Amino acid sequence: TFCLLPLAIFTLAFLAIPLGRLILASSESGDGWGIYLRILQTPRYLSTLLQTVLVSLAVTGTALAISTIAGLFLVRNRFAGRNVLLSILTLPLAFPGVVVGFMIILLGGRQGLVNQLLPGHWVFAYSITGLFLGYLYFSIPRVLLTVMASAEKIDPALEEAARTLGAPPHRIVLDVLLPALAPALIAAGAIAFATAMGAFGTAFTLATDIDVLPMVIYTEFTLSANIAMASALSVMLGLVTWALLLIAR
Amino acid sequence: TFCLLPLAIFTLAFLAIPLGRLILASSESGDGWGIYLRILQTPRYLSTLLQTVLVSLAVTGTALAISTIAGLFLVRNRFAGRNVLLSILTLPLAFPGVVVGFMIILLGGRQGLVNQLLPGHWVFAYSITGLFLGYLYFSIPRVLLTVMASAEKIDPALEEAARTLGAPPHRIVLDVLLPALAPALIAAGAIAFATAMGAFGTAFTLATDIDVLPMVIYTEFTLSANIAMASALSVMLGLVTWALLLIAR
Amino acid sequence: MTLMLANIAKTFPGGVRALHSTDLEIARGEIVALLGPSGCGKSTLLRIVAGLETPDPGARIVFDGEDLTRQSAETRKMGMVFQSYALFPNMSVRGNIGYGLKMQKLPKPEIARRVDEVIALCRLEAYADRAITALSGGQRQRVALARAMAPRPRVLLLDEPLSALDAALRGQLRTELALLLRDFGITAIFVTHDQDEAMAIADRVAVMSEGRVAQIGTPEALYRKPATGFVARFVGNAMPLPGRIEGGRLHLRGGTLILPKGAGGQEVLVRAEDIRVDPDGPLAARIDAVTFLGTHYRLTLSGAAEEPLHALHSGLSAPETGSEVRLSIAPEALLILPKGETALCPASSSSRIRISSRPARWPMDARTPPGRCAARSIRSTRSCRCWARFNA
Amino acid sequence: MTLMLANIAKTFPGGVRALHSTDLEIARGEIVALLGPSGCGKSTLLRIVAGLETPDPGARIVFDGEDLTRQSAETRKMGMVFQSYALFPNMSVRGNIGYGLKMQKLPKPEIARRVDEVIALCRLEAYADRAITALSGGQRQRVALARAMAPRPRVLLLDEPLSALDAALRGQLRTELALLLRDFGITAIFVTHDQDEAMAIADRVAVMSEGRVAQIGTPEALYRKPATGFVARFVGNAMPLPGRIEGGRLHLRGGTLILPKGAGGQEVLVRAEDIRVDPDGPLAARIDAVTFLGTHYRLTLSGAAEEPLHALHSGLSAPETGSEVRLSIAPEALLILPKGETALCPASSSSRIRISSRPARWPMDARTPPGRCAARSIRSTRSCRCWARFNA
Repeated sequence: TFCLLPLAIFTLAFLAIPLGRLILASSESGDGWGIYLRILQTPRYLSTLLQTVLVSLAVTGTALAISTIAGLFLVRNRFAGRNVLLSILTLPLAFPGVVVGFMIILLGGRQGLVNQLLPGHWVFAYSITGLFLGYLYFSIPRVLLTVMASAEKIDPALEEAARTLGAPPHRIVLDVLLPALAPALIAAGAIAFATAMGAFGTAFTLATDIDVLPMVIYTEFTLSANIAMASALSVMLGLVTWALLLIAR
Repeated sequence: TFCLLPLAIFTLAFLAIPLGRLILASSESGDGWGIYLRILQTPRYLSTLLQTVLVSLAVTGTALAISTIAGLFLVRNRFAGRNVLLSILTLPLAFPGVVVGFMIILLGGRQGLVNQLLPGHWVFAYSITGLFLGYLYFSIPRVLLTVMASAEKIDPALEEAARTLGAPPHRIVLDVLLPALAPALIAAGAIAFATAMGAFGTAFTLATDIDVLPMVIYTEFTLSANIAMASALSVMLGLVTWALLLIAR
Repeated sequence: MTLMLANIAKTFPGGVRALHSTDLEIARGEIVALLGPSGCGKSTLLRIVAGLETPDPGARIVFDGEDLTRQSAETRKMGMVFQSYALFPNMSVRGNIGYGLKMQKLPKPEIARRVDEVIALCRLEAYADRAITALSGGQRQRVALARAMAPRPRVLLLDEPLSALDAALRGQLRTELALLLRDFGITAIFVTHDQDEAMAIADRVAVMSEGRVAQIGTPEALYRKPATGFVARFVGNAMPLPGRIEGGRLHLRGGTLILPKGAGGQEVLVRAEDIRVDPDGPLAARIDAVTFLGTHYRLTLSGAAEEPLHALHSGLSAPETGSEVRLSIAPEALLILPKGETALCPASSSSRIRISSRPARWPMDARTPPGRCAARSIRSTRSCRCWARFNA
Repeated sequence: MTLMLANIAKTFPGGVRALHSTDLEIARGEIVALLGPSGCGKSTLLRIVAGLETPDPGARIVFDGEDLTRQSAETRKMGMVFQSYALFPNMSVRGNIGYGLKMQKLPKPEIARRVDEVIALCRLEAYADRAITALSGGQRQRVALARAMAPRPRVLLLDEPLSALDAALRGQLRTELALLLRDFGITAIFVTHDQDEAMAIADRVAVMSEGRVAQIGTPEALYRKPATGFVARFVGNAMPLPGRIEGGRLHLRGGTLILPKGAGGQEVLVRAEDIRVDPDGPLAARIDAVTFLGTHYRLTLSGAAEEPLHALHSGLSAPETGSEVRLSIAPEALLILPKGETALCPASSSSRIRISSRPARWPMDARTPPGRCAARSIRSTRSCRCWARFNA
């Protein structure tokens, strides 16, 4: 209806053409489509892929756990300064990945706060731990806001019903609150996972000895000028993330 | 209640400490807090900030317009393959900024698709146009999904009421659909804007002659080792984004 | 006669027949209720009149000689009040009521004048500049009515206008809506599943079932001379008395009733108000529950028929719960009717076909209501005149 | 006597007094309704009994001699049915019903056996393994009741148990719920704003207004001997007749009525069923609207008093709309009562203080209902025995 159809087609083309070009580009090396087989046979690529997925899963899980606890606390308790606190919590949303990486270095780098306070072996910024903390910092506010929005919609009568039926607090959390939050947790977790899978700025800023997939793609493309391999790895990254997003949905 | 309080405090500390460190770090140059004044007096920083905000606003506006039209079309029309199409639309969500920048180069670079088909002056990947297209590609699926979720919740009776009162289609869009979509558009726009403000991967991949703020921060930090200025610029970027997010809310 | 609907049917994609061919004539100023259970096609019929659904080919919708069948909802000038009210949340009360006038591109002062008139008629003066979200359910209902009335529609269509309200408010607003529609003097069709609402507001009621009009007539005609068992069940809550019919007698579990006439292949029903506790009555029953209703008691009786029966009992005290009583029913109070189509009655499939193939005839009650102004009260006459001026 | 509530009051943070000091005694197996408009404190009282709100200091809640005042909701063993039903959407019907038994850490076979028993009593066999989202409103209501009953609570508390259902279903489920509660033989308190619901289900009704119990008694006692104008208005819809009282006469706009007794400082009310159309009546009125109700007509009358009056008129036809009639009201049908507290009556603030300062006395109807099993029907007796075994 209206004149939406041509515009919709244009939009779809805009989204589809770069994707098609990317997939085609991955076949333009000597290996042809066999390049995907080569990725699966190259331990370096495989271990990078695995490491990226593992860090992303760890970030997602930790962010969900922390945000659920903090979110439930903030929804259930009214106190002075609560609104100010909530506004501050959204601040990390405004910082890009580069700045987050930069913050991690300020905290856990060689001249970082932690290493100054506790001199010794407290340099974690350039390792997988730094990456994990950076991604976590990035994810928590997003997940927290989603959890809070969902927690506010839970019918308080559900919890009261469980109480009159004799349920102790930990059973209320397990039987009432977590199931009610589940859709929000899954949605927020999927977004956190996809963000962690593709986070480049943080990794690049911290990068010394971390191999995550976006970094490898960048290296293949810019330094090795291996366009076909960069394309194939991009398609792999996209497919893995997309599959996990679809499963979550 | 429960034992949420200590965990909530821990979470808040986790979010607050890096931020505090960043703000402190910005004052640790010879200028002290005067560094913020210096940013405002340095034309290069100011024009970069302005350019970042302008590109982000342009991306947000374009993404909202395109997504609203495509979203309304997809909500209002059921056709064969609609669900497949919707799944494909979520694919760009799975690609990180680096890959998106890479796609733009494949399309609009010196050896890109467009320059091959239409040889001549069709190299746009390394300019502000390429950055704009890359950010747009990144934003559209997110905005589209939000718009569609919101459009599906509009009471169809609202539109029918306007029709029985004699409203022609363009008045229905103006008086009924856009006001009903407004909250979703504002929320999605704010997210798109914040993402565009901080997108580093795309800019870094395309980067030849583009100055956007995350790039400048990276340069100051890594190449010039000017930690105070990088911190101050980070705080500026965060504050500008956060202020616009708060206004939208 | 102002609105004539002929051969209106609706088959949805996929072959579901929501509405079988239906004809209906509505006189100027008449208020007609479409009454039926959900899924009976009443809303579909209303939406076809509004132009929001397309009827199957062959339909005709004529208003005062003008064929509206091909006109779109935008140009058809039907006022509609939606079940959810569908008020525009981004406009004030005044903005909502004036929207139809704005679409007619009337000059601003003219819009303001006419909005003020409708606001006064609907007693919304105190809320005129409020946001829609600041209104109660009953106020929203009045705003929805005012919005539909402001552009002076040909016919007012109301889709379950009171069902979004809670029970306490609904009873009160029922009377208010009835008086307001009469004050407007508008021709109106409204859809409801609530017999009390239909009775309280409509001049004529069309009882619908499974996509067909089962009977149309005044509330009195439907109550006193129901055409089918379905109508009797739906209007006045008649209870079926299923039993063996033999030689002018109906054999029930609790005893035998004498029938006033033959009842072969038909069903026998009775209303709660026609069952009496009578020591010499022919039926034995046990009292399961007694509910005090103020002027009388409602008794829930078991043992007389297969299903529990209700009886209304007047007097200052009722028989004890658990006691055994005898009941009588006057033969002329028994309703002997063809088995009507109803989802409640699984055994009626064969009779349903028979009934379905019988051509529907209406109006069974041929009384054409006189012009509203002539027949209504002095108060209505005044309002009606005022409305006539308002329409001039 | 099983449940004794003494000196229950509730002041919310901020100083709003939701409930003034209230006492209530409820006998074993008795069903008591708390009836009142929204905001009258009835839900607060129910939630205090459940342990979900803390009463002001000085309150006592005693069940069979055991003081429950300090016990938490988890240990108080009160069954509660919530207005929204609050069924756990992540569990099946069986999971919901068995939840309370699981919390008591009963062995699995025991839980299964007792869940089956309650499912059978509530006739939920067909839905036992369904998801909650696959149930209709009426089925959810039964599941909520079964879930509350399964752990064999001391008292069953119901918060507006039928208000989430639509009108058609509500009437039907009202009777069903009444029979089910009697079958259970449980002591129950339920909150409602619907007088019909209170009348149909409760043994005794406590009419509440502005945080106080205005009157408590059987439905008949409330209807026939209301203590205040508020009670008369709320139970049986009495209409006030505001006019000048002079020497045993009430002067209204449409004429003068003779009062049966002095009425200084009190208000005079009448019910619709007590107003008769009578050519020799003392009041003149005009008929604004006529609604056919089946056994009688409801007339809306103006001109007799300030506000329109309703009258019930029996007979096969009603006076024409718009005609002038005369009305009579039997002197003994006039209710002469202290002005009750009510939000509808802005002039009552002085009398409100007077009433408020009068100590509430109850039960005004001292009849203690006999044990449920003795008094109920044979059907109930059977179920009651079954329930007794079930409780053993």
